[in-house]
Amino acid sequence: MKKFMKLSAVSALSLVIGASAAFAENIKIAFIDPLSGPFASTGTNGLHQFEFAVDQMVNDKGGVLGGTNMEIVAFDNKISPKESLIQLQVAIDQGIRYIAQGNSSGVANAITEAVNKHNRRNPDNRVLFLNYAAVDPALTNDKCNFWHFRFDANADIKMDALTDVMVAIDDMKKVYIIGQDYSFGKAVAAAAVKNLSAKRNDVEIVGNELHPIGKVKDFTPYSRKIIASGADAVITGNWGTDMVGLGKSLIESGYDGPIYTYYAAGSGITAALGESAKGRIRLISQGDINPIGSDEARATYTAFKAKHPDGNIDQSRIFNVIGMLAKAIEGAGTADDVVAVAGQLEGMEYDSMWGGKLFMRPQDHQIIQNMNVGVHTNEGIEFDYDNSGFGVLTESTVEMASMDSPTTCEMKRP
Amino acid sequence: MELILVNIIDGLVTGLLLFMLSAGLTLIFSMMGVLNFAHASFYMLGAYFAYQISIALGFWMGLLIAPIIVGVLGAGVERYGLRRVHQYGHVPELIFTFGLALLIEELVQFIWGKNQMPFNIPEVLNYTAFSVAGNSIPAYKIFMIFISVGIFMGLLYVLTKTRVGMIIQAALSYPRTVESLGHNVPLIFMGVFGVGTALAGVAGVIAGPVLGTFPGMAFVLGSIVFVTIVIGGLGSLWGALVASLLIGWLTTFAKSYNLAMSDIFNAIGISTPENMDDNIFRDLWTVTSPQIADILPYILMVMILIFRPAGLLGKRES
Amino acid sequence: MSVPALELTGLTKSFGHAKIIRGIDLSIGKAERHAIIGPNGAGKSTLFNLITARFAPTKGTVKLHGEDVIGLQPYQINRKGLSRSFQITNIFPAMTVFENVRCALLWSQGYKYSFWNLVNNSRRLTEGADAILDQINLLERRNLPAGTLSYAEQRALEIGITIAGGADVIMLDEPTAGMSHSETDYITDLIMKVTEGKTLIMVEHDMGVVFGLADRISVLVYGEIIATGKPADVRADPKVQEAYLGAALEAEH
Amino acid sequence: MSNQLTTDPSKSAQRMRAGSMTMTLMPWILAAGALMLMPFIFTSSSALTIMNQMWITVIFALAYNMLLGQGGMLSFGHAVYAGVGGFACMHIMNASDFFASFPLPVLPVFGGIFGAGLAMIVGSFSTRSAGTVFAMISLGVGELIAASSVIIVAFFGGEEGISGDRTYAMPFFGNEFLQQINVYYLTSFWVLLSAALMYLWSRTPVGRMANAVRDNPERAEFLGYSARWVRYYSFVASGFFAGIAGGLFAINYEIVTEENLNTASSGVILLVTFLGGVGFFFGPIIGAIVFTLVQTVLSLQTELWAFYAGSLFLATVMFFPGGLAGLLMMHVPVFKLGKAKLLIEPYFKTLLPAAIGILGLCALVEMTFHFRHATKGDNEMTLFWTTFDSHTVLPWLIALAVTAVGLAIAKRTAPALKEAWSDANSAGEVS
Repeated sequence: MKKFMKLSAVSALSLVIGASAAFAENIKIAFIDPLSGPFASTGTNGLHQFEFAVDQMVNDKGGVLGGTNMEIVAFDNKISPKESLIQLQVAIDQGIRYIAQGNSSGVANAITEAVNKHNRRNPDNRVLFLNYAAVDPALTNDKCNFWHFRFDANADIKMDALTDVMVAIDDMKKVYIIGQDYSFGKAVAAAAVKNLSAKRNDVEIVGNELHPIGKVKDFTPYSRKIIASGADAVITGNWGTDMVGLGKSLIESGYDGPIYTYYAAGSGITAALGESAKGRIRLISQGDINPIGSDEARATYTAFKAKHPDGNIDQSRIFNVIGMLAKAIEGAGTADDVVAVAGQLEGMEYDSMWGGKLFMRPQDHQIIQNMNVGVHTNEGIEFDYDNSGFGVLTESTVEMASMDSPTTCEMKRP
Repeated sequence: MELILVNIIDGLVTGLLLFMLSAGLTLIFSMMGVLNFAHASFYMLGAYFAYQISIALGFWMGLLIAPIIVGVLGAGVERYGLRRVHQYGHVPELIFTFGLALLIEELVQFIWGKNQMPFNIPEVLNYTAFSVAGNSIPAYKIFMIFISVGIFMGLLYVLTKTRVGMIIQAALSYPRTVESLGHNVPLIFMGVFGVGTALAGVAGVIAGPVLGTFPGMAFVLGSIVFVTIVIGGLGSLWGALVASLLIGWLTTFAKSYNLAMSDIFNAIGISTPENMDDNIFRDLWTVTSPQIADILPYILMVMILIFRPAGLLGKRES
Repeated sequence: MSVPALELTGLTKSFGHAKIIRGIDLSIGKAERHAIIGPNGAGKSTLFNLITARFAPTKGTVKLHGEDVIGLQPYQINRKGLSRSFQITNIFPAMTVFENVRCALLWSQGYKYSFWNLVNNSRRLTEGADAILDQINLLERRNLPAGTLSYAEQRALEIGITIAGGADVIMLDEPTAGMSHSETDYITDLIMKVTEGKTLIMVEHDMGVVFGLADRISVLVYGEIIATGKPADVRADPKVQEAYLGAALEAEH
Repeated sequence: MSNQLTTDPSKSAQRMRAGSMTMTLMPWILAAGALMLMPFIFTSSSALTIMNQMWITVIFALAYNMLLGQGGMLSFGHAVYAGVGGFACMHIMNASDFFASFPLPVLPVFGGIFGAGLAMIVGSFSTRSAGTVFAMISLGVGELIAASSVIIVAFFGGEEGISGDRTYAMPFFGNEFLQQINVYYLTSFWVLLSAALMYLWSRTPVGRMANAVRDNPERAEFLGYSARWVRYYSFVASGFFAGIAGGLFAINYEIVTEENLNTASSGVILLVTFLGGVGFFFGPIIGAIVFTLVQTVLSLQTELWAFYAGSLFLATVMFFPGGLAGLLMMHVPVFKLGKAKLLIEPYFKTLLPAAIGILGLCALVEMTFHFRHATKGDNEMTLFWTTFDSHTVLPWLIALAVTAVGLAIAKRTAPALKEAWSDANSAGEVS
């Protein structure tokens, strides 16, 4: 029996580790995100976007470095930091030099620390961490390192842009801030307070509270409190079922103001909110979907929908990640020397097909781009989410948001 | 003042919903001695089945048919699963239901995917029944209250006034005797399990549209149902009712009012420290009641188990 | 006279309104073999349970070697030298026969809750347990799970566990219940052998066993002791004859 | 009395003991050898990472089984003790002056101390009774501590947890534990030591009495032992070893988060332990190895890994309540009787087709999943090293046929297996 166990272990392990050795010539990007469990739909949709972006933007155009293809290798981290680190190790063992991850800042924290340590302890096979969605400001401030690049606006930038739009509304006098009780929710709340008080001192923050993440069954009591406070606007960083629950219950309980939020599109949320939230929910995002940013983007989205009828391009920045990485590899002339590639990425300016210019700030590896505030509606929507007829229509744009925002990052370069 | 009234209504809805789950669970427990960990999974199945049926036949057919399917499934689980594991003892039984809960969640994801389903309130009930100081009370909530109270009355009637109820009550305490009187006790067990899970199914159908129909809905509610019946006293139907309402109101009020820990400390004469950043208890100072609202039932349960292990209205110590 | 091994004064127990034990005074001397008899439902097992702190008495005192033991936990009473068996066989069925006895030896040999001793390494434990097994004739069954023994063997094991700790007051609750004649004789001899020099208190229905073993007998009827004395005296007592036979007849109806 | 002490049976018992001494040492020597050699078979650092994860789970599962298997206490919140041990170790790692004063391999001891410390507090009220009350208190306390982990940021670091660097400890014979292989040997040392200590614990008076209290708490009380204190000591010891597992986790991953103490982790360890088998000391070891492989290796092959794991678990509870270890140990009497040969052919005839049938079933499940959830136009799927189009009839027919034939043959031959099984067992009892 022991022998058998050993044998099966050998075959199982060699399966994992040997699987990709055959296609050594591709430039591989490890996609480490949840593919099973409660957040699997977000992860799977992200994976589809990555795979599509690689084919569409690189491989179908003849690859990089004169014919080398890119390839996405998926790893299921079950949104657990522990599993992420195991899968990171597996990815590094397979010779993968580029790690993409986005869901959960907690996981991103674990990965960026692990990558930093790995690169210091193993200078021969260093890797880069391409963060496409984890928005904890600390990742490009106190916890920044040379190997981490963020392609999404961080929570502070988003709030800066969001409040720019909000303060333009004159009759908004009372604002209620509510969020999930963890680092991201707290960062959103802190940024909201800071920005609002700096930009409009006549706005009163009538509530600022946190609720347990993923544990609230019924948001009605919170809604009652918000209504009782007489708030004209609600700001929340909630995502997933917490977003749907809060949004639905606010509207059902009789709240009639706008809800400003970060993540209320795609992954079933748009469909679940549906008609009831029409014109009520406004969210901050980047990339022009409605109206679409360019003909190329339109063609891309149409082709994506043809391939993934149930999918959404709700993270258009994924295409930017691939585009910028390809450009950096071409510029460096190599995909193996990640220091050179990172050097190319630093300070890179890039024209996105989703509209606008992108700039990778060298001092903290934070991308700077146009931010849009859009509304949840079914009018004027070319590309809807969840096939629900509803989508997000851009109402206003903040150009190159937070271009000169300060950072506490002290970048150490190798 | 008006807010109190609104909160009482909201808490009542939450509590009664909880009761529909805990009633079935406590019935199953008192009969078979099994804490059914998969109970909330049947609640989830109720919501999903109802959603699927409502697409074709509308909400009301869903409300009628889904609980029946859930009940039949539950009876099947008892017949082909639990009864088999029963011979090994209580711990394997408990672990069996634990595994079942995991498997049902995986199955639901397999069939319906991982996203939240657009399962919505029927049009007929999609209006505001009345408003209290700007807070609307949706008609659907009133409907939920009526359904749950109706079910409680029905259950009480069946258990205390009908022959079947008598046999069930007798089988609870003296299974051997009832068996020797010619009643088919295994059949009764199966029936009770089926009815208990069907009740959870009803709860799922009516809660699905308001609390969301998603694969995590069983997990969110799962352990709180246990907490309820433990607080109420294992095996006590009235205890389950009292505990459900208690938890409903406790969590609702805790969320509705921002009571901060620093207020409490200040009230009992401890002053807030000057420099919060260096204080190791800084997080304790900033805790507010909404933050801990959903763990209050657990605190209550641990307290009850320490000081009154039989629960509020329970008679026996398991 | 020296301090009695066990002394009960005014012991009373009620369950709700039902008075099961109605004030019992009893004194049992050292090295005495004392039997408690009485019709079904007289409260014999309840009395046992009161003495061993399975139930708390409503009123009255229990003194073990002159020391009040009311309010102590069963394990504390056991440590003071009182050990009991049960009416329904109460052993560790999943463990081997040897382990059953060894567990019973642990406390008395001073191992307490130690986790720095290994039970297998102690010669005293192994030899002590084997000696007990030898006494109760179960040495051949040493390594079998106790649950697989025959009924009589399990009863014997139960007695073995009860005496293993070296307690000087032994309480046996119907040790021969449900046994055939030959088995009863075997157990009676065994009890005789292992309680040599110890105080024995037993509840028993089999009059043959009672009159063969006991130095003194108490008759318990409806929660009261109606007679105590030497076997011959008790047998001759008209009150006993009337009450005991009357109650027995009633029970048969 | 004294002459009885020298009777033959006890002498033979002594001889048996001497013989069993080498018998009991053998598995440990083998295990130590295996642990030493593993890195030479699996050289990649991801394999080392997976093995580290396995050994950590082994310690944790063994600690859990001190409660469930040996003490009869069902806990739904045991991850808390491992987690707190891990957090404590991480704080020590970050207290750089103190951390630099001792070598890294000592660190898990602190995890153990903190795990045991928490268990002392919780155990003081939770071990009064076993059964449902204990289970529910463990659930409540588990939920409480998991929930406060996101509230009390100073200790638990919120949702992103806290991280540290293991290399700042005092060098251990010049070793700074930079590489995975160093950590592997550290973990291996601890798994061997902890397993040995836990094994020895089960042989101590309090360990033996834990079994007694599990089976019959009342009888144990009348033997002079307080059931409550016996449970308490087991609980604290279990907390200690769980804390060691947590400390090793901290060393391995250099980060501990809320997931180290949430209820999901507590559920997983219950699953692991029961899957392996609670009735035998080595059961949890098998469970930990199998589950870790399923979780980290199978999950790379299929998104449905949790579905398979759940099915496996449920099948175990229903058909083999002794777990995988029980399944193995069922064969010991057969081997002792020398009748294992009788079983080879029926096993071959039944289990092989059954396995093929089950694999066929898995194929059907995978194909259904692919058919429903794969992207449009992407009809190709690869299963068992074969690539085919899931939207054509043929593969479905093949899979269906394989499943049906496999299971049918297994069903046909099952009675023969049953017969052979009873032959192999019962014949021995007669002789």
